[in-house]
Amino acid sequence: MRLDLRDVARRIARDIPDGAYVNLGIGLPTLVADCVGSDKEVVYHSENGILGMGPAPAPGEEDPELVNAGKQPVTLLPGGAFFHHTDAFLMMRGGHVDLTVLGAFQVSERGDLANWATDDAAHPPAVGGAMDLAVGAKQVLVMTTHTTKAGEPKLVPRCSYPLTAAGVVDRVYTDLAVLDVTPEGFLVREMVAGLTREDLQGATAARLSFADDVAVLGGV
Amino acid sequence: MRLDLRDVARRIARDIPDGAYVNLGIGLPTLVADCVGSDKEVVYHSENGILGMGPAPAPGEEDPELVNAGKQPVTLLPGGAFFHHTDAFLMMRGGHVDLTVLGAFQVSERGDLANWATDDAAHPPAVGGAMDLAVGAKQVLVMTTHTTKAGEPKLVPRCSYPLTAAGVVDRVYTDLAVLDVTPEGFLVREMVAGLTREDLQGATAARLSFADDVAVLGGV
Amino acid sequence: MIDKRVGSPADAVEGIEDGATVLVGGFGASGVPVELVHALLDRGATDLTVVTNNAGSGETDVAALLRERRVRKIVCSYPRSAGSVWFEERWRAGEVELELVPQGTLSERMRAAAAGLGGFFTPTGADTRLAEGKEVRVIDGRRHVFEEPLPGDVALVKAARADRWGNLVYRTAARNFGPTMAAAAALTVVQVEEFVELGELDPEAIVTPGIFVDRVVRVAAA
Amino acid sequence: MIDKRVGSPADAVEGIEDGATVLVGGFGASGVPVELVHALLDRGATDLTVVTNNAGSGETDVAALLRERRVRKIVCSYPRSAGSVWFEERWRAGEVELELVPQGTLSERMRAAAAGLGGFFTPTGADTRLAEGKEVRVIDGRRHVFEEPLPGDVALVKAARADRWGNLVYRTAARNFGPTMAAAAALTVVQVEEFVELGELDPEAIVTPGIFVDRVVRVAAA
Repeated sequence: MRLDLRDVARRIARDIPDGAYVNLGIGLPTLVADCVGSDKEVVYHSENGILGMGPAPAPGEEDPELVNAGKQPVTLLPGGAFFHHTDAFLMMRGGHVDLTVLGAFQVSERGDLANWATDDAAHPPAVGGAMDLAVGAKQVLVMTTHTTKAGEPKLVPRCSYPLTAAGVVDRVYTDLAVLDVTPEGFLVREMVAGLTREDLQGATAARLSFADDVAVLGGV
Repeated sequence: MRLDLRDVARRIARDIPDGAYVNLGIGLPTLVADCVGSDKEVVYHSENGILGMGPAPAPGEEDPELVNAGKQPVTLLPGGAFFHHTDAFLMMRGGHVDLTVLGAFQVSERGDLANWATDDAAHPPAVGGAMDLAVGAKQVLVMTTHTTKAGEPKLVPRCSYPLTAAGVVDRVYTDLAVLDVTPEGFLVREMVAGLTREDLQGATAARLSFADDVAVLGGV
Repeated sequence: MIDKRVGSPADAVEGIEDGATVLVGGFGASGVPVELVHALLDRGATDLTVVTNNAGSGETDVAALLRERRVRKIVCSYPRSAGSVWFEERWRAGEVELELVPQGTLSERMRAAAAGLGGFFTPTGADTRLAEGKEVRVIDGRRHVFEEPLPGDVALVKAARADRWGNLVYRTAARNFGPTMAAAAALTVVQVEEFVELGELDPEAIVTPGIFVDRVVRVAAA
Repeated sequence: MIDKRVGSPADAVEGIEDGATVLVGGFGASGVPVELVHALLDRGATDLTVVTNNAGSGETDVAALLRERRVRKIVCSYPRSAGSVWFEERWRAGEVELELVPQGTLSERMRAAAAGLGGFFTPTGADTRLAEGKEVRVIDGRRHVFEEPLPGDVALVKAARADRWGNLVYRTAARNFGPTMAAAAALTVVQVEEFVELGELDPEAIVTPGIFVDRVVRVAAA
């Protein structure tokens, strides 16, 4: 019943418009790039100074300096450009990146995002570019499992984990549903087949509203 | 007895160290570049995004886009670079330009500079990069006649013209003297031959001190 | 597919409304997007706020906008030059408002808008009349003035070459305000001398990446 | 005559004192000036404040400085990575202070120092624990945090090519923090793979003009 995360990535890819400038967060969100159809020309941005980032190079073709935000080797497409870090973040912070897809520990019904720290005292905290992206991208999409591995809801009335940014999330894509963040809280737009509204609410700590025309969220 | 302004320029040129990054203000100060000896390698900066600016091109060789701050055609030397305006001013405002030579309407004994507005109501005010340079250059040298054409002193206890910047001038080169701005006011370092201290004070509204070893300021 | 190329200067300025804040590149006559400004004039847009270093000269570009009374306000550092006749005339008659800004602050304020900043403190202008009415803060013993970001609704920029993604390179000192203005406006319109194929511009040497550019139009070099 | 070339990494780091604030370029393993950091280690400088995006990995560069207890404080955005063993060890033992800064704010703070600004307001970090104790101001209805400039006593940077004036070009994404750090430090030291003659670098494509650079040293590419 739960979608495979690759199916979630496919669903997100459908919402990325042709011609968009997109920054994909480290981890799960990088799956999205593989799912964007060749009918669209999407320009990927990387915080370390790349626009027009292409897929991983063939084995043996790696350039150790040419990496993405997750430090994985990447390539540059024709039309791509290199620039320095401050300009890369000017793009992110100044509203030039059209859309970002980020992972999350929690999202609140007000659109608050918690995705950088879990207060695990055994490890030092690390934030990277998460706050800059969450605050600065024109549209913030979240890709996440609907609940934690332990079954705890990730969509909450209020984040208990440290915030990345307040009131920034536009839409959440989970393995159970697609939800918009509205002034009235989470509004379910799509949900997987075979799940009742009560089931979905049961897996969610925040109160859900449902669109008049909730669509079926399915594998593509 | 008064120096020719070209001699003042020659005197200033002597104080420009080999290897310095220099911005010359519009007007009189541009005379200085012609007087720097070929034994020194000086890199000239222009506020419109040039480092390594060279002399005027031969007639017919002008590039209408390649101009200096005064909008006169210039050239670029080997090693020169172009960059955008904000970076050009980052250099000026961030203390990267070693030295600037500016004209002045008035300089006060505290090092205040007035060189942008005379409150002539018939013409709109214009400031350009004067304030940025005066505030940001590591060393601010002023090149000016000692008095106005009408004989009014330009070195004053306090500027009556609108300020460009407060407390920024390091040294003043006039057609009569070279003066340092010190915490105690103007200190005369050099003066032209045939002029008494009383003569110099008479042409100066601010009170002068004299170095123990006042040198002769002469044509070179 | 991304293709930011448009067919004419008129197409390039399509949609620019009365009352817009327009950033116009150029320093003196260097790097001025003359044909785009003329297209804006032909379009009839009026009540404009124009942000530009100088205030036009002679009868072309910004001077023409002033002559035709399209400009409500000019934000600039140096409006007075040989030939700034129309600005001076409109200014003396009280027909155009002037906000005079130190040149580096002008550029930095546009960059702040581009970078999503809420403003910055700078020592430039402190203790001068250009800081009158502005917040002053002593930082590290030095007086600083608070300056606000300066965004444009539109930027008109001149570059040398562009590809269909809108990547730009400039020519010599014509670069001046272009890269900053391109990044500081909601709609960035660029005139270039030449279009090149995607991939022809060296990725190490692209000055304005296409993310900042909305439309490019080719105008033959004068 | 200007000649910023020096003969060895040891010469390049000459004069860097204990207690210095050192900006170290690089993002992960990309663009890290490894040989310069090792020269600094060999020099024996200690009690350093190191500003760098990550906190080293394995046994080289910043990790080696940490292992040898030369670092009093790290200012960075992402100290945790596969292999950040020495940072984690020193941090858990309370032997190194950590100032965690959002990556864009880190870069922007260094740029502010380079540009002579007294600080800026940014919405990044507002309402988070990284803004605790910082001034907050509502600008245009949005909460902003005041951030201070972050200058270095020294910057250690890796570039691809340099001429004797210190003009630099970089290679692909190794550029990252280099240009900003080079401009933000009192003493900027750069390692390059190749020296070229003055005039060989395209003036349109120089990324870091020599005005920001004090010393360049050639280190053979790995």
